Amino acid sequence: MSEYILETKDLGISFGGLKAVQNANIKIKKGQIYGMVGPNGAGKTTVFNMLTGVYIPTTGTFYLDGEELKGKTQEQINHKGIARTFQNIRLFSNMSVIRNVMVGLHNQPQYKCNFLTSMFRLPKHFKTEKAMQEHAREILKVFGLDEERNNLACNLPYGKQRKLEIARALATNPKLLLLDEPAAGMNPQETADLVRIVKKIRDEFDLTVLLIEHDMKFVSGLCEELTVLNFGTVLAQGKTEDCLNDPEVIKAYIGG
Amino acid sequence: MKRTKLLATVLAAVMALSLLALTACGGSEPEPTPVGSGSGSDAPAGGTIVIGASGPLTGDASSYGISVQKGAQLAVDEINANGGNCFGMKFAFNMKDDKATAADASTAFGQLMDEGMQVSLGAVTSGSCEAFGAQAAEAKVFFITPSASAASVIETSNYAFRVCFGDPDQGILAAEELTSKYTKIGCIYDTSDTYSSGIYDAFDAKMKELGVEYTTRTFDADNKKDFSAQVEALKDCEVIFCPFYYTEASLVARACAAKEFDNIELFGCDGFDGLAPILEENVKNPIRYITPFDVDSTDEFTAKFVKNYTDKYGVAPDQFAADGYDAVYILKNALERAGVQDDSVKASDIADDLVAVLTDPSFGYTGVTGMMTWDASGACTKVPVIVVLN
Amino acid sequence: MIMGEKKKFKISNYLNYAIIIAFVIVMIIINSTVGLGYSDKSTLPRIAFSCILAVSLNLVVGFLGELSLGHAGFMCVGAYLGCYIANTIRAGGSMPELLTVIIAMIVGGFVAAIFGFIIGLPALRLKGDYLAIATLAFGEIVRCIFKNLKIFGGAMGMSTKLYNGNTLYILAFVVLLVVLFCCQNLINSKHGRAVIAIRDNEIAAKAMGINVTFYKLLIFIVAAFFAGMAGVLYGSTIGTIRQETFSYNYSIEILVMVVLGGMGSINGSMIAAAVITYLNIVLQQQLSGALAPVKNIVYALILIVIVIFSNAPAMKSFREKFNPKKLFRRKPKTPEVAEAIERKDEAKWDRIPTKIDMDEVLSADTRSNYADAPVPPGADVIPMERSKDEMYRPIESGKEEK
Amino acid sequence: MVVAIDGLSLGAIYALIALGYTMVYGIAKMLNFAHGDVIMVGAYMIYTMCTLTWTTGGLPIWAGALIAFVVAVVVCTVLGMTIEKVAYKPLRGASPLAALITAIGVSYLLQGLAQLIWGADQKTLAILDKLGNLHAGSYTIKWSSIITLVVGAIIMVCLTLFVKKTRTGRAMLAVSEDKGAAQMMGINVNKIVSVTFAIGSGLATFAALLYLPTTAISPTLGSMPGIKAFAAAVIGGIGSIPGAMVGGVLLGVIEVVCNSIEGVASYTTAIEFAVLIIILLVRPIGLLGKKRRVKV
Repeated sequence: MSEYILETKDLGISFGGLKAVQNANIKIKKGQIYGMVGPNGAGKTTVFNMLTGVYIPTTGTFYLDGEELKGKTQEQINHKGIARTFQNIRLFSNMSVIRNVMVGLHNQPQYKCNFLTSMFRLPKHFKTEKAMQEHAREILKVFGLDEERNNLACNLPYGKQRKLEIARALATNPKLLLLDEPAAGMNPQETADLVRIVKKIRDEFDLTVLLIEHDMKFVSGLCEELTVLNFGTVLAQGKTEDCLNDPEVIKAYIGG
Repeated sequence: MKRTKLLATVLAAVMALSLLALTACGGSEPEPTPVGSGSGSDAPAGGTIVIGASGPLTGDASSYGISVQKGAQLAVDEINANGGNCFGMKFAFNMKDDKATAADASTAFGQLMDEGMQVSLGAVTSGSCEAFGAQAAEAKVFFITPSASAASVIETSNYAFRVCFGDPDQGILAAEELTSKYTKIGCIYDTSDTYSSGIYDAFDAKMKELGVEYTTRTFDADNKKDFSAQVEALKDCEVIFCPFYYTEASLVARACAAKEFDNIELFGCDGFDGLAPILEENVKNPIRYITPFDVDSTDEFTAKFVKNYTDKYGVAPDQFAADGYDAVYILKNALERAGVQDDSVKASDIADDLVAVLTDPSFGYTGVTGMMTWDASGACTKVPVIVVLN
Repeated sequence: MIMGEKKKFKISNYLNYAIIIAFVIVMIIINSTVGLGYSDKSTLPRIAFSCILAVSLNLVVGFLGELSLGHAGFMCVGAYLGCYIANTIRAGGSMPELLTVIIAMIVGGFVAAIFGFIIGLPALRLKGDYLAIATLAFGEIVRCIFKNLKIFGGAMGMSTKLYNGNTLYILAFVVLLVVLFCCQNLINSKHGRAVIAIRDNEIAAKAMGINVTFYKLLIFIVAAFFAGMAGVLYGSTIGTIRQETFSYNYSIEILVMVVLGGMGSINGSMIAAAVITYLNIVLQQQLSGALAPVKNIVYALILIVIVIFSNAPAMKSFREKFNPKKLFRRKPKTPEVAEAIERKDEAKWDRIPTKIDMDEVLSADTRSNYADAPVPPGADVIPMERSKDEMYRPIESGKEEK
Repeated sequence: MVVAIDGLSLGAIYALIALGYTMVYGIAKMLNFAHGDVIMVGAYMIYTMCTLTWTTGGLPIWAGALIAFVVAVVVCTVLGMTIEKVAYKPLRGASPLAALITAIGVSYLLQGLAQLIWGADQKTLAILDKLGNLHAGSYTIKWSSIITLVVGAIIMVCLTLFVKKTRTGRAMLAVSEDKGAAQMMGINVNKIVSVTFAIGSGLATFAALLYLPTTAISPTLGSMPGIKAFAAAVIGGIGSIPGAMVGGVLLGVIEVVCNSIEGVASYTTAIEFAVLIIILLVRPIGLLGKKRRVKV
């Protein structure tokens, strides 16, 4: 077992001739809340997409808990223990809140249930469904969404949709949770609440969190370490305060 | 466009035999021509017999169904205008649209039964009629289809009869006719069509039996666009056998004209009937076809039918109309002979009697499509005419 | 189902079984007392197999969110193979007719399911209208092949034995119940959730570890299986099987039922299937003889008016006025519940999944596309990701706002 | 050689129909299943006007045909725009499937009306095939095939130029790219959609004219070529104008070649559609289709 839960080695991808990300080396320790910041178009989401198998890196590779995951499909990577949320919310909007979370629970080994079992309503089906519901409600309670469980996901207010996305990702029982701008569009109160929740789930679920965020208050309040990307390359890396005070970073952000 | 009739003499001879067609009405009264015979003078019963039928009145094959409907309606109107049959019973004709699909024909049968169908003309197209016949067999309903020619139609039950030629008969006939005249024979047929394949299969078997070699090309009604490829391949033949309907036939003729293969004879079956009006002027190929019905016939009875039909509908009748017309008269004669006088009689009660009448060797009928007799299989025996176009 | 709603959902889940069973019992009583008319005896099985077809197609179109225009192709395969087996059994021995038909249905279903697997494979790669034309093509290919196979009668089609008219409709409705049971259970299980998740957001479903390949194939296979069974029922109702019946027009007719019934609504599919089938039969009955050409026009007008009424954005307020759910709903207990129900209804009316458009291309495809995508002009100036952001943000945000 | 010409001319017809499909798809994002039936109406209009002008009007053949064609183009264009206004416009913003169903409804409606007006019996009309044949060496080629090919090519060139060079054409491109953005840029989307339907229907009339030498006119004339052309549009990449041309020609050549090989002819439809599926499996967006990407 390596000390790092996630380790990327010279990770890079190019679209045609355009190098969207190059030589990204990120090491995240177990249990850390790790931030990734950078201006628009710096390649942050692209890194996420590589880590979750949406894109296959053209150079370099990455390891989860010492196991190389490059080239695996999205489903496989999820099964290995990386879950994510999306920058633009991608909920199953025609499903109720609880069912969204239950989709996340779908692949948990304890809820294995053959489709014929479900089709013919064998006892195991009812047992599984009940257990899944209870599990899902537990997760929802963490996010304070239990009351809303029977509402359609699309009818939730924006902040709650963001939370639900995290809850759903959490339901897949990941080792590493990737959050893509989780605080975007939230008001200060909701943001503060989110900080609390992220810390809580990290502790309760034995997680490591990697997040992308523009809100520097949010980042500095939550992340222990940072990677700063600009134009697809790593600009700075290390302790949050060090990074944020790095003149290169300030230049990239403020310009000039 | 000059028309000659080859077998007219044969037909004339057959006409003479039609005296055989006796009816139950006052057994002494022979019936040389059916029209106007039922004066209704000795008609105490009255009432109405419902004739049911199913056929394509919309969709691709609708021209066939509509022709049958018009022909049969004309016959019914004539009979009713003359006071009904010899028992004074009138007829009502009820035809449902089945879009030439088996499912709708099957439903049509149920609807017709509910609406009091007592005898039936079956369905117009073979596939529909097979489904119709399957239901009719269950319900024991007698029918005589004007135009469903596939062998399987009359195999559905003992109560199934037909007016037209069977597909295999035409195939065999064509094989005999062509081999007697030509050595280089070609054939085009539609693999997707019951009628075409049915004739071709019999034709092919007969040709093999006769030991004659010939060339075949196929097409598929779904892309019946252009026959230039088929015609090109058969350009060395003296004759092309075309067992399909006149629409495709006109396209084959066009393809021949376009390629200037003007000497190839096109030999068709009864489906060619109706070809003449839509044939382009630049088609020079000799065309012959087997048919029981010739719209230009000088025969008095046929001419009268053609005139009445044209007066009523504004178009000349085709073979389907003639078959429908004959089928109604056959039903009328058969009902008279079976002595049906009760208009509330159920279809299943008279079916056996009607079968007995039709299979009686002494029962025959001479209509616009010639002199017909039936055997127990339900097939019709009649003498074909070969019509020559161009 | 969800605990709080457990009771309510259970009732509505079993209500449709109850209605069908009650309907069949009424029909049996009528038949044994006054007797059903001939047309009823052929209409009822037709309604039953139309319902089966619509429900099974709804699995693909409504729940999986893939447009399929080849459903009649599966039915064709099932009808030919199943009835061929039935004919063989009948020729061979003295098996009871009921058993013969059941075996035929299972065989027909299985063979159709194999074809479902085959057409499910392109469904993994194709999307939207591309998949629609591929399924349509599949249906036409099947038809073309059967047309040329002599053992199935070629162009002349194949005859099979009619099932006894007095019990056929019972058999047909029992099969419908079985199909309904299977489909409803499948949809209301974790597997159904996975399928709906794929429809709602395939990318998110993948990220949640849902095996998209498996579920797409599963749905195609199950739907094809039921369509194959319906094919055998068709054979037993009509007695003759001909390839031209199963043209794309028939597939479209089934699709019309699904769309009118509301995609993703099993009960809606059944109601629409029954109504459309019955409407066609009534039109056939009423507009006979010389009136027949009017039939198509009437049917077409009814279709257009219903679709515009039930889908046009401009008709929304009009629709709400006549929403049967509102008219017949009991007063909800608390305002919050009422609001929740309101929201749900609205969602059902308006949110017909719009995955079936070309805006989204399968992300499996994206994987390869990105690798070999040509460099856009000026790409060296604008960072790739930003340009994509700008391209897609309006669309995405537009979707969210709806 | 003869097969090639026949195939290309059939392909040109398919391409013309496919253009109508593809343009409407590009702009309105819907499958216009009634497109085939517009061809049918076009064919009937040409038939009616020709018989009217030739027999009643006593005009020379070429003049009658010209008048007939112009009238047919006008009627079809108006018909196409009317269909769009009545059946599709109310559904803009609703599910694309709803529009698909009304398209099917319109298709049934047109077929039903055609049967009521013109009857069910099939009709034939010779205009282009009156021109006879071209004798080139040992080959006999129909003038109608050559004209079809030439006219098809000219129309395609014109259409491409129209879309690329004119204001309306560029507006069409913009609408097909992003309706909302185009509207914000001041493009009258309703007008553009209307124009697209008009052009598609006008092209359908050309297709009807060119189709006449090899077919009989019946109420269901349009359905099979309609479906084939839809397939052609998809092969080429639906929404792409050059794609529709390539797809149409490809399908036409396959059809004619298959038809001319004995033993294969009866499988023609299966082969055409199998080619379609194979092409789509290799290129899921058609030969010249545009890739659309999803932002994750």
